Amino acid sequence: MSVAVLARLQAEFGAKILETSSFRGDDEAIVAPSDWAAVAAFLRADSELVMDHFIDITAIDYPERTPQLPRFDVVLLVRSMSKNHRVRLKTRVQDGEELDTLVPVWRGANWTEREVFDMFGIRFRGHPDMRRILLYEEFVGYPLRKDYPIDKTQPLIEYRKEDNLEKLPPFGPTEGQPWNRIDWQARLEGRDMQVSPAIAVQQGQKHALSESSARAEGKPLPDEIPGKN
Amino acid sequence: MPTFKLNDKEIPFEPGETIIRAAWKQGIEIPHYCWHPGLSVAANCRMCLVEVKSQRPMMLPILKWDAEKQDYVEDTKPKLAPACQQAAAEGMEVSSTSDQVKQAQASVQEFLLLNHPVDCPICDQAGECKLQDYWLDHQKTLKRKQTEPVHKVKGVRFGPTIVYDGERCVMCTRCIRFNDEIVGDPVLDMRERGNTNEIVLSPGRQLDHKYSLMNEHVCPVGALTSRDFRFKARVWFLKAQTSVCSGCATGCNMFVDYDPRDQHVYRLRPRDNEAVNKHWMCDDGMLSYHRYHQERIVTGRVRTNGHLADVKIDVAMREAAALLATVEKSKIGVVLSAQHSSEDNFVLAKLAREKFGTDKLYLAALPGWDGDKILRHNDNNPNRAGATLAAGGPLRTVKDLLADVASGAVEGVIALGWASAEDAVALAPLSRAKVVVSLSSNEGALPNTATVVLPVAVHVEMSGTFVNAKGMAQPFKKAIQAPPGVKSAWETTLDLARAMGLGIDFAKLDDVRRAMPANTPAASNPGAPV
Amino acid sequence: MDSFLLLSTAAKIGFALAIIFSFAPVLIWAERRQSAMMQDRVGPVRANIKLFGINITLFGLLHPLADALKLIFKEDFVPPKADKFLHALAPIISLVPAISVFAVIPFGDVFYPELWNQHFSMDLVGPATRGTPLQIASLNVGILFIFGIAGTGVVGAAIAGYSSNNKYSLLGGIRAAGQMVSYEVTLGMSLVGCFMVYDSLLLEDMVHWQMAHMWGVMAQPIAFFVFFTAAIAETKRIPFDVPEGESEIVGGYFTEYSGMKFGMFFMGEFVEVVTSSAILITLFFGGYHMPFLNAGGWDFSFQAFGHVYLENAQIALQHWGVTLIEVVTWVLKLSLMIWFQLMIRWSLPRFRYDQIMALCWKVLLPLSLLNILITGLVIIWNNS
Amino acid sequence: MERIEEELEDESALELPTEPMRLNMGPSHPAMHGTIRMVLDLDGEIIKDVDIQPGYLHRGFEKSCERGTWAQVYPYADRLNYVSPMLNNVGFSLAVEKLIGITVPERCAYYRVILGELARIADHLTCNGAGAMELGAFTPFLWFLKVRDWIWDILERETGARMTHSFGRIGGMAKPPTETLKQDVLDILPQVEKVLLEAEGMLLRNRIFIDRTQGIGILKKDLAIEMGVTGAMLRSTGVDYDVRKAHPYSLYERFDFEVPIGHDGDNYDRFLVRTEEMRQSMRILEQAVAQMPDDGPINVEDVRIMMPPKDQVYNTIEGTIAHFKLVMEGLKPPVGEVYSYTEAGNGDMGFYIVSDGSGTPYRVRCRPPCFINLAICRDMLLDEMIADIVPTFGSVNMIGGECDR
Amino acid sequence: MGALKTVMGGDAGFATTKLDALLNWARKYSLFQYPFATACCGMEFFAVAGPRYDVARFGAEAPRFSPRQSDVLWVVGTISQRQAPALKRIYEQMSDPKWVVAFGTCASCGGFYDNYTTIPGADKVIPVDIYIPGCPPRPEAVLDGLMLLMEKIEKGGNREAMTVPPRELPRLAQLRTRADTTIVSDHIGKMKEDK
Amino acid sequence: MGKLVNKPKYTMMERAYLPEIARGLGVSMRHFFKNTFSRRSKSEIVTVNYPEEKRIYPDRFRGVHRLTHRDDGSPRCVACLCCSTACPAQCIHIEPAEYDTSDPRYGYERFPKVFVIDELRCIFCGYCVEACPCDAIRMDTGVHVPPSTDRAHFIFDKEVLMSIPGADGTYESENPRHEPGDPSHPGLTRNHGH
Repeated sequence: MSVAVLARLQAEFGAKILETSSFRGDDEAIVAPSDWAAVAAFLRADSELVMDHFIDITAIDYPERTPQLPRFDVVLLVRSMSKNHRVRLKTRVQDGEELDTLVPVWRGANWTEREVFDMFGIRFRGHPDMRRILLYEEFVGYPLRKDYPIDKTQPLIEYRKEDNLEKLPPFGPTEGQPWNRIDWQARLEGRDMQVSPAIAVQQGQKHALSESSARAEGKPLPDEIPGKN
Repeated sequence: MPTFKLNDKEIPFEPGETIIRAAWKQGIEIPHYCWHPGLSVAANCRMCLVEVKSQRPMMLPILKWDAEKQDYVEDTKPKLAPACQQAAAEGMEVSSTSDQVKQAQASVQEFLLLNHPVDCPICDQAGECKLQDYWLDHQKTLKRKQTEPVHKVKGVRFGPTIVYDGERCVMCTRCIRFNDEIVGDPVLDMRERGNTNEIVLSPGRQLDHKYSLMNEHVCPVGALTSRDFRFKARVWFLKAQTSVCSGCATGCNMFVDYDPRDQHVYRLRPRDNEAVNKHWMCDDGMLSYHRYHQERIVTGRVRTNGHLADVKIDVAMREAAALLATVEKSKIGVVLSAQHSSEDNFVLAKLAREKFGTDKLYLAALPGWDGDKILRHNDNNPNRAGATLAAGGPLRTVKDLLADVASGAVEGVIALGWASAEDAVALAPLSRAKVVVSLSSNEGALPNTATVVLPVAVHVEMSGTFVNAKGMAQPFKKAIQAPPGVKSAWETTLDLARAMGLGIDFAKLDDVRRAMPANTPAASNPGAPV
Repeated sequence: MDSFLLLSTAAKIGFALAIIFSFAPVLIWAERRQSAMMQDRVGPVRANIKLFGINITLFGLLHPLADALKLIFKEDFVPPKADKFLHALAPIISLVPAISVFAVIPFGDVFYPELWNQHFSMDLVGPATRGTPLQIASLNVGILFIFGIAGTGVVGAAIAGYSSNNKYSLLGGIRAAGQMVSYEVTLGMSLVGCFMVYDSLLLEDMVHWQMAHMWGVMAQPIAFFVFFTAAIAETKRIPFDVPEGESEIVGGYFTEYSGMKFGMFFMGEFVEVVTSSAILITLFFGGYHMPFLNAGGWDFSFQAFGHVYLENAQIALQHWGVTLIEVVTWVLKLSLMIWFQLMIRWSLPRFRYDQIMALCWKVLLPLSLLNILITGLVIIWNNS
Repeated sequence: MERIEEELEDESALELPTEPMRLNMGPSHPAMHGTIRMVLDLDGEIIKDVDIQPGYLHRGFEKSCERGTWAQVYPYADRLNYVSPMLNNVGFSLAVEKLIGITVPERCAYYRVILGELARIADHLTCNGAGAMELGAFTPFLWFLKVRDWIWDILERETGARMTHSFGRIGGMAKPPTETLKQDVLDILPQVEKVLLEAEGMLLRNRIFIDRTQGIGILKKDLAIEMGVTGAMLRSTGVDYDVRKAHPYSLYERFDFEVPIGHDGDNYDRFLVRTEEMRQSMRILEQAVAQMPDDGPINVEDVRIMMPPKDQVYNTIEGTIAHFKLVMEGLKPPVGEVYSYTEAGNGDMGFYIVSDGSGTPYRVRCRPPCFINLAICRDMLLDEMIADIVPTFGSVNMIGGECDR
Repeated sequence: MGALKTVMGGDAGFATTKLDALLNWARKYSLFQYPFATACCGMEFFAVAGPRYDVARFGAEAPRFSPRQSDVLWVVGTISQRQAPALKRIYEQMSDPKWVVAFGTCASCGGFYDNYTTIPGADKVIPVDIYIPGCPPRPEAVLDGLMLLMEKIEKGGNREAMTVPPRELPRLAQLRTRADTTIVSDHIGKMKEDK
Repeated sequence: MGKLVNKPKYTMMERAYLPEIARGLGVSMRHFFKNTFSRRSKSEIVTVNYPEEKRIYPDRFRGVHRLTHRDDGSPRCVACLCCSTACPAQCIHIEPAEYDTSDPRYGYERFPKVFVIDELRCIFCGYCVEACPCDAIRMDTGVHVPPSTDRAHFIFDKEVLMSIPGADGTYESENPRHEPGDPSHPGLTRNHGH
């Protein structure tokens, strides 16, 4: 804990470190995708940081923040074995944008980057083996994207055709729908609204339905419309 | 515009506005029970107390518990003002989150819950109850009071639609003010004081005017509940969709509350729109959702041997096309509907004019009801204006159609909708036509006289536009799925045209809207965000 | 051929088959129950037949019966691309030799039916007295017959692995062939020392030598260990079960077998345990020999330090009694040996294939050669 | 012991050139735990190349978490590393508590330690036992199962389920400890020790076992660190890293225990490290039982986080409201994201959770230790023999639920 | 069996009936199992095989990892879409007569893994004879399931559904717990003598 | 620094196979003899001869669900749907309904017209019990759900759920509320209409 990781990074890269934060003691730095590999290599190589212990690479999907910000956060977690400190490095990439692979820096990034590709569809430039890892090759789409419906299955083999294999009554085929508290497809189309104001607010529908929304809708039309009664 | 500061945020206001209203306009909610934007100010719940910071605040002497000394010590605190009554002033600094205010909010909330029964499991308000929300936001503690709460009346039937529970009531008097001020029917009042305070009916009266269901919606807690909605669904399961009421030509804005699991609409609620309905709706409008699920036509029907038999939709479609083909195209009369959206009517009218080459267009509409000055329009058809507009010319009545049929000028009829001013007896002459194809969502006189019935979706099952009596085009969105196989009327019309070998190509609703006359308002006014 | 020979041989064959075919299921039961006991559990006990209102479970002995019945009527599946003929042949090849080995194992001394209720002594055996050795066939190549026949068992496994058209089977078959061929050599070499000591290839002579001198395990301890190890390896049981290697290559050479063919492999394995145990006790534990028992009855006198102790402690037994005791002794020894083999099977992890081969060629074979050398030296020493 | 092939090295020129055989192992193969497929390129029995394909148990953990409340993650978390579910429970609890910024009362922390360490013992018992079983030594495995059942009995008495407890709660535990807990734990420890000794007697110095495990599946220290390997696998290479020591959580700094580390990073070391870890867990358990206070609160007393006591729910409106708020909407942590990590059965199990301030998790990423440990398996298997897959793969302790999620 | 039946005198023949009964008895007590263990339930499957519950008592301990030799396919754990072809293949490889037991919630109906990657129940792919509820089921429930399967086998008929009305099941469970059975405590319990 | 594990040196004893094998055999033989020849109480056999022998499930064991009763035998449940909200497996289906107009609870309480649990889908996490504000649903029956041959058998309806007693043999619950005539429930004793 001798070195303040973020300070060291800022000293080295200056403005290339776009943001830093230390929420609940987790040091985090955000860089641009173009600096991603360089900063990562520095983390590993620097004699004060020595982030030699690879922890994880993952991603987060924020479909709603586009186009102000790129859609995905890609997150790298590393740790130093000798110094016993950790850092979280983040970058933001657009859908379809490729990111430099970190496999040359930490070989452990191999599978986790494959998983990010599998789940989010973010490709890594220079990765030795960019295949799906958890899902099968025939799978279309990227399930951890918010707009992939959770229950959309893509069976590899046909199901048997017999009675009583579906959910039995009174459980309908859509059972589980309300528990799917946020219907992301609907939300991205702007139509997922909860009746309960409190729950609406918790789903990010700020004041959408409470009585305090006094937005006028529809406006009187000019009188000269033909055929008007 | 002058501004004041609320929690360090600049809030513009119009002179004379209260703090709470100015904040509300900005989308900032100061906790309140008794204040309602559409009602007068009562300032009796004390939930909206805020601290108005001024140079010389009025300090009130209080006794404060000192934990160290284990005794009460004298102290002072600034006097708080109710935000619902305090007019905003230029440069005023207001805090609704200071310690003093927080304490006040917690205390008020605790007082309001002192005698509240343990009813959440059986209360329909649970999930949208202000007591619950404000408890979480402002009180956050368990009960300190150990004694038995005061008991009051429960489950009192106030009228055909509303039940009152005295124990849950927080005496905000919103309901009293609503009936007084908006409806002008002072049917409710309050009696007694303090613990025994309760809402009562005027002697000899019932809460039976045409806006009684609104009482449920103005009640911030579960004291007034609707008998119609009661015990049917839990609100946290329900999703809402913005829509427009189909009850009358006013076109009240509303929410459709439906359960996505069973695709069932459970209630309709008013949606704020200052230009149309402000915050209100009438009972008939709110209950009109029953029509979405009752007396629905979900199969095709074909008349055989004098009575209508259920068949598959595509069978009925083919039958309709075949029958219509036997009729000379120019002798087909097309009945538009004032109950259906502009898009439905437009596509049908387009079919008639362009493909049949007929101008025999008629309009079926309900005969009207008892309107009033508040919301209810005399015309109980939501889209008479829109249908006329979509037809692109004046429309004749169903009576004219009957005459045309009698004269032989019309041999085939395509009729949209179930609603018509005429009853079954009056429509009987229609059967003289060779073929009557009815596109209808519900049972009614029109489909009953038809040769072929094709089911169509009701308006919450599709997106569309209503044009109200004021000429405002108001779009509404699809809330629930139509029954399997059933499509909206304009899609069904397209299918019918296709079955007859006539092509009208619209792939989606936007195509239809674009094709509608440029001055047809729907296309130019897609629904504003809610 | 005279009827006596026919009759007695038939009886002996019957006995041997009875031993094999009762031992094999019992062995399956024993293995399951014994392993259960080692593992702090109960094991199969619940199969029952209701007879006259009484539930008969026989401590779970009915379970192997159920297994056999079930396997007979289970679908016999032949993989579509398999070599049908070889596929069917393999289980037979692996079961039959294992059984036929039993032909040369003596389970008792010579029995004279005419003298069955007399106190036996050699004097009574006149020229007319017909005796029959309690051994199906007394071949003059004896032990070599065992090697020759038992060796064909390998072919079964190899054929099974080859004909199944399955990579796992193939691996198993190759492993089986390699392992068994290697251990066959060790098996033979380890016994050379025994031949030198026993001075015969006849199994009954070996038993007699042990009766006269001492048990082979004392005369040839190294040979015993090597032979014992090799025998386990021959039966393809843990720690030498790589041809099956359940956790590695699924089922090995019999992966693709089902029904009774699989049952034959299954059975063959247990029969092999019985036969290998029989050979073991014959070679190293005096066969049917019971200490202090001779043809005339019990004789507890023994000689040590030039004195004869317990000179008068003799109990005369009739000929049938002696024979019976011998046969029972043999069966008991057999059971014990099997039990011991099972203990080993449930206590040890398994070798790796190359380790097995290394063990064979680098440890056991040199050891058996060494044994021959030592034995030779000792014999020369004794003779000189 | 060297392999035969090595002796033949000089003569290899004499051999005919052969194509490597391609062999598919799994997903339903006895040694593959049902969920891994290995595509092997074999030269004889030597593995020339191997493609390890996980994903046959991908159950959509992360997606499923995004549709319920925070509390509804627990059943899913249970089924990550299903050999030691309690450790996942604790790990997830700590993550959300870190996000909210609360710490649980001391008694609860001890309770978590006790249940967690019991789960760790059960985990290692299963792993070592299964490893032995796959080598053919069935008996020790069943002894381990016997003891594991007793441990599960304790867990069941405490939590109500044998293995999928769903017992952790954000800000505490679902129920307070039972009265018999301490005695139960003290009773079980000698039994565990006894079985460990017995199994060690059967296996540890047995040459067959040594031959099968020593020098097989060697993992190099530097490579292990670079690959992100954690847990017993990392420690077997001689790296002294245990989250409980390096970043103590949940009062682990109060216990006196040692981190066992291995010599060479082979299968034998991993077996030993796990055995020794069980002993250390027992030490921790003894101390925890001695230190744990007998009364005091278990849960944080914040009704926005923990469900109020049932009598409050039944009898007071405030309790009922709190209850309803938690049921209808769930707990609402502040907006933010944290990474919290604990030492689970297989190593550094981290939960990277993102909250948008609502009652539904925005993203729950589980850093699966054995997924990352498995990635290195290829390096450990190359040039070994088919039979070595079994102990090597067994000692990686791949748990499908956690690896594939 | 068809051929045998004709030989022995038709479906109702005495010999056939007796032979069938005998065969069913044998099959019942000789269930070689193929554990298709994928997930959490596998741990509980171990426990069933373990000393405490010892499925061997029913003669069903022998796990055959070759489907050809097994009689019962235990589907133990979640079946993902990716795994399903393997499951189906294994089922097809098994030789008749064969039975399938769905072990636990996931194998029976998918449970709460109701998402893009799992199959809602093994019976979507292969026919299932016995469903054992529980997540994972207790060993007692598994043994109940095994006994149910044995009962089914004994009654004959490969795929014939047994009709136990659901409302009798809890009663059945009650009886099984409370009537003429001994209540035992485990080893640790014996030492403590508390339960 | 961590504790280096004690890795045995490869000595002659190990090299020779036999001594250590013998030791291993000794351990298993001890088990064998102890279990085979000593009395049941002394042996280490832990097998429970299910179904003839049974273990009592612990108090906290989460078994098959049950619905508790009121004094008059009606379900305690008021169909507030908390349990189905909290259920991660969505295995509870409830259709609330109003009491008959002649019932004293009419207009005040609801009851579950349909209360169905799919026990096959249930994962026995106990969240429904925790979420119940009325102590109406419990899992303290001490019985596991029995297996069956058909998925339809696991659809437990209200009658089935109400027929299962708790482990103590009663149907009661601890919840004091909502009993007509109870002091905390005076609303119904007042003169009122619905």
